Amino acid sequence: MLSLIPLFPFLGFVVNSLAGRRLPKAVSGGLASLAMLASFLLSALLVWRLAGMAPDARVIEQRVYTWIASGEFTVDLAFRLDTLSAVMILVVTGIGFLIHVYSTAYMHQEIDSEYARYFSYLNLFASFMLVLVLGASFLVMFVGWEGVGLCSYLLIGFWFAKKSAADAGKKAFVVNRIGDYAFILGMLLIATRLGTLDFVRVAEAVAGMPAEATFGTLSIAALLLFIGATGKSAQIPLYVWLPDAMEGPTPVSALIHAATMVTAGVYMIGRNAVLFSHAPDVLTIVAVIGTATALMAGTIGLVQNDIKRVLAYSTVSQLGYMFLAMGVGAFGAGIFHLYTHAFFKALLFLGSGAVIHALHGEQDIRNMGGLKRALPITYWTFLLGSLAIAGVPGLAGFFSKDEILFETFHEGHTILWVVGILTSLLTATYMFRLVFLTFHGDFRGKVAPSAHPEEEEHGAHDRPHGHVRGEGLHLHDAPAAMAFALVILALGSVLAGYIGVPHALGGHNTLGTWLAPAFHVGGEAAESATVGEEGPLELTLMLVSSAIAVLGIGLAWFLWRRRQDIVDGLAQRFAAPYRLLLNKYYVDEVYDAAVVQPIRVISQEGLWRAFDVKIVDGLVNGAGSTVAGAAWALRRLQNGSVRAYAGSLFVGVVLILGYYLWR
Amino acid sequence: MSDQVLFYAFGAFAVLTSALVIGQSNPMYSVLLLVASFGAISGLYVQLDAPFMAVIQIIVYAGAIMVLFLYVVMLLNAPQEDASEWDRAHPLRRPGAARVGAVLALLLVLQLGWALSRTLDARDTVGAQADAETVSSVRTIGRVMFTDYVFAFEATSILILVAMVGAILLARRETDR
Amino acid sequence: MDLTLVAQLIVIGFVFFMLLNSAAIMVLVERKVCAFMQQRLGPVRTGPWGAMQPMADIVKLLFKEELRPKAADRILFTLAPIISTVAAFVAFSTVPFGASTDFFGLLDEPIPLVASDVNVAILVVFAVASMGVYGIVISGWASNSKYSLLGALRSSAQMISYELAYGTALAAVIVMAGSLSIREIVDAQAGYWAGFIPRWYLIPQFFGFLIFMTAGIAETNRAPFDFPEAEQELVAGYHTEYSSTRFALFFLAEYINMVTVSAVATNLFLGGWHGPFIPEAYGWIWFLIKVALLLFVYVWIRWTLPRYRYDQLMQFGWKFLLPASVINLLATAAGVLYFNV
Amino acid sequence: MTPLSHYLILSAILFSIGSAGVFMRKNLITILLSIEIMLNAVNLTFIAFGRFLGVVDGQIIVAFVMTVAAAEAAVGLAIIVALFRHRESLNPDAFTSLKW
Repeated sequence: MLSLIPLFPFLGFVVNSLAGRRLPKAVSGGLASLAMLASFLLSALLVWRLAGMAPDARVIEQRVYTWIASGEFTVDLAFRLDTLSAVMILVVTGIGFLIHVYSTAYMHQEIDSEYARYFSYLNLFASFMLVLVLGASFLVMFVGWEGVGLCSYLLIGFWFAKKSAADAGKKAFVVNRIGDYAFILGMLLIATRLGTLDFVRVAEAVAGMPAEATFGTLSIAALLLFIGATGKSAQIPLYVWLPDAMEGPTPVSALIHAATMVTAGVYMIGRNAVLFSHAPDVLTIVAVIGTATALMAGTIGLVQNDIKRVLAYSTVSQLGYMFLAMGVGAFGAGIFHLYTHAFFKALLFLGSGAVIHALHGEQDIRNMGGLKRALPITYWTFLLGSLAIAGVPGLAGFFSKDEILFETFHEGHTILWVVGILTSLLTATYMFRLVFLTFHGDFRGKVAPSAHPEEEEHGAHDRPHGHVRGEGLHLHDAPAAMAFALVILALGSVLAGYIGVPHALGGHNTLGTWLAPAFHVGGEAAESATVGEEGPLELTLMLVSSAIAVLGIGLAWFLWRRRQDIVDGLAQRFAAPYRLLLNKYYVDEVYDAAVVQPIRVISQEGLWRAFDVKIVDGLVNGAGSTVAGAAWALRRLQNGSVRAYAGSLFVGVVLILGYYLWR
Repeated sequence: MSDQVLFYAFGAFAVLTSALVIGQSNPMYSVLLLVASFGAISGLYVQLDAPFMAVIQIIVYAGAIMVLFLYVVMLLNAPQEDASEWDRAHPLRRPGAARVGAVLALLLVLQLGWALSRTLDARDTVGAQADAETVSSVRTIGRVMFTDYVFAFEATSILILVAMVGAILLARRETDR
Repeated sequence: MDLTLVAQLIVIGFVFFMLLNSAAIMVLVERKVCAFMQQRLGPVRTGPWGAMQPMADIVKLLFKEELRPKAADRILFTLAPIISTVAAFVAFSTVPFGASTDFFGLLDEPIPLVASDVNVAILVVFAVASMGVYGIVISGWASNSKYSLLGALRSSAQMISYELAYGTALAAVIVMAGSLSIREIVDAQAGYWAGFIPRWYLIPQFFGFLIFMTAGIAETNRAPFDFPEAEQELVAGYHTEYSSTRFALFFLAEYINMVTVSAVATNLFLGGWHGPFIPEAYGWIWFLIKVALLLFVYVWIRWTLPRYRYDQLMQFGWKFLLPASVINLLATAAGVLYFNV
Repeated sequence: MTPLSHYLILSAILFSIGSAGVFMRKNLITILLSIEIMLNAVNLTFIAFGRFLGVVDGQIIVAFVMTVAAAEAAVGLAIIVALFRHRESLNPDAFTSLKW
């Protein structure tokens, strides 16, 4: 039953990849979407069943078969659904389904075979992601972990004809490999030290030990796992791949690089909450790195001009928030934010996708503006998403972000809290910079008329209906399928927060209590309940951050609607920092100089020129020439004269016979 | 005693013809002489109370295999051996390999004879231990061949099939392809 | 015992004499029959009803000049006809033509009416007949002429091809009789089914008989399989270059082979010397009648059927006759196993 | 009766003649013939021993040897014909290279 959830998308993948090129778009796309819908309904059913159980025993397990059995160390191919993974599968399948639907329209201009290929990848990704989430042991999780990495590579490089896309795909894959390497090490360390890879048994084993005051085995294992997480979830130092990943189709960015895959790291930490909470030093590291990432990405996002890149950096910074939550031990809050973020970030990406779609591939916000009237649906949904991410009270982002900040403050990390607040200010600002530059003001792009040839060259398709005349510009708002996804997600980003209303606001953090048992071993009390006492403090903090959000929005309005000149002035006065931000702190260049070039030199000069050419080839050729020489010698005997052979044979006979006669 | 005489007659004839087969250069004559020597050998088979094998020897060897040889000789129009040779001369007067070969052959004969003289008592005759009926009955031969030797029989049949296909493939002209 | 030896010699002499004359008689019969079939009279001048014609032919042949091509291989050219004739005679040597006889009580124990009584007689016939090929091949090669060579190649190929069907047809009978001795095979056909049907293998082995006769005709290079002497193409085939006595020998060999095939067929399929109305001792009369009948069939076929084309002949031999004979053999074996006759 | 050893010596002589022929002759066909001689010599020993021991196995093996000889002759002669088509010669020394 449980294994069916990943199986549905996988079947979709099989069909689409084998027969896809022969199927019409409606069939292949519809098939993929149906597969997602099926596994979403199934997940919902199972979660419902889960909710029916006793709060402490909310677990559904399925052992498919024993995968590895060596001595007493065994790994089963097993799936486990508990409160944590329940949230995840709902997010993955639900949002995944919406994005599939959205894609059916968005990718419509691809030829059939490409279309099918796209959906087969998308399904494969979903199936791997579900394996990752449902896996009952590190190894099974790792299968999904690698699988989603592969799919992200395939989908970033979906338009592999475009060099930048192909490169971005490779970059993502390689960077991910680095993280995965650390992840494998951590996994092996756990396997050797604790003799098992099953999450529950690991947790039990760890729970038995005291928290490590000093940096010990558990800490090392946790740290390695966290490095893996930074790779997958784009944290310092391995975040560089995510912005480039925007080369992929926008729905992919929405699904993989905003909603689901990149959150895998967060999920993994939450999954091993017990382990991490037994390594306080690592937790601190996690918190610090998360905060730093959040701040840095926020600053970069402030100046980027590519609509998708802005969103990408915002994703990075939001992920930073999640890690901060994890770091301060507020696992519930982290997952909560993951959950809400999935909604509004997916919404934002899809909205940007709608914009790009409408502008036939234009991504530079400097060439946009005033699209409000042209694309009403897109505009309003996008606006809602922005409000939600900015943390305006009443929307999804507000609750989760505030819970994180409160937990941070409550745990006593005041500096982190300040930085967090600062980041949220940044967030509000750059998000609304984006909104204003894109949707308000006048259209700054070269007037893209309805001249068909140009549309063709943009590879756009031109539907007669759904066209809105705006600024003499010939645009069309999101077609039905896209609009559907947008609206649903907009609703989500408004309402999603309300399952986690904190006690301070008279709610009783349903999600928190729901999740609590996943972060502790059996008996321990769910301590998220104890937050209640701090009511007044929490309220004040909320007011602060709300104010900050509004302030940020206002700032953005002031700067980019009223006084554009100030911005330019700042850009000129602080030219150096501006360029620094614009070039993303030159991190890519630094990495290139520090890592890529040395490796290239070593492989080229050392491994290739020296080792391969000299030693390996030397061995091979040596063997060859030896044989040749021997053959040259032996060939003297093979003179090809039959009678010579017969003669030698005959001599042999006579000699042997003579020998046996003589003795 | 008569069978002794017959043995020596047949034996001498066989040796003579065989010697002539390799002793002269015209393949046509070689083939026919070989047929003659086969005849003599089948006579020896009769002497050994194996009439069946004697007849089979004639049918298979003389009647089929040798005709095949004759065929090829006729087909290739039996070229005499290359002119640059001394075939008219006596084998032993040839230089090189041929002479060595003759010597080796002689050596082999001596060795075999010696081996025989060491291993066998010359006095016990072929018929000493068993009477003719045990070996001359075709029925027995058939029974044993198709029971004890059935596997060998089947294997041989397959060998024949393979040989047939191979021969056809080899002798076919390239232009047929 | 001297008497036995003498009687044995007499029998051998008789066989030899009969075979010699068979050729002469067959020449006359052939010409007469062919003439009647073609609404002619045939030979009439020589003697009453042309009866002396064979004599005339023989004399003519003997007094002709011996020709030998210059390029011919002397030894083999001379050897070839001898081989053919000897093979022909020897082939008959193990064919019995009558029940044992004691020469009207002259002998104390009867001797078989056969030149030499062997227990694998039928195989001997087969083997020696296959030796006949050499005569043809050698003659073709030795006379160093294209016509001869081609004729020789053709006829030998033909004989080899048809030997298979021939032998397989024999094997079927051997399986039924369970013996390789012609005498035993014949005796196995003595008596009657249901009191009046003679127990000849002709009836159970009818297809065997047809195959045997067809192959036999081909073996003896008779029409419609007479390729060696396909006049239109090869003048006279392998004996184009032969004249006079040597030619006569080939001629003789051909007719003797016919007689041999007919005799073997009689023994294997027509119950040999067994027959009604005639006492066992004079069974050889029945034998002669049956052989004569088969010989007439030979002539009849020759003057009735046109000659095959060569490739047709080979196709027929390999693709029809051989498979048919194999099937016949298998069926016979199955029947024998089933009824364990 | 003839002593067994006589038969064996006879076959030894025949065998040696055949083996000598294999490389005294310069004609592929004759070489094949010599091989046939050797086979027959072996056959003779088989049958002689079979008679001596009073078993038919010797004759049966001879039958198999004949079959193999037939196959060998067929293939060998086919090869010879093919070779002769390439080089108008039957001299084994003319075929010292594997392909041309």
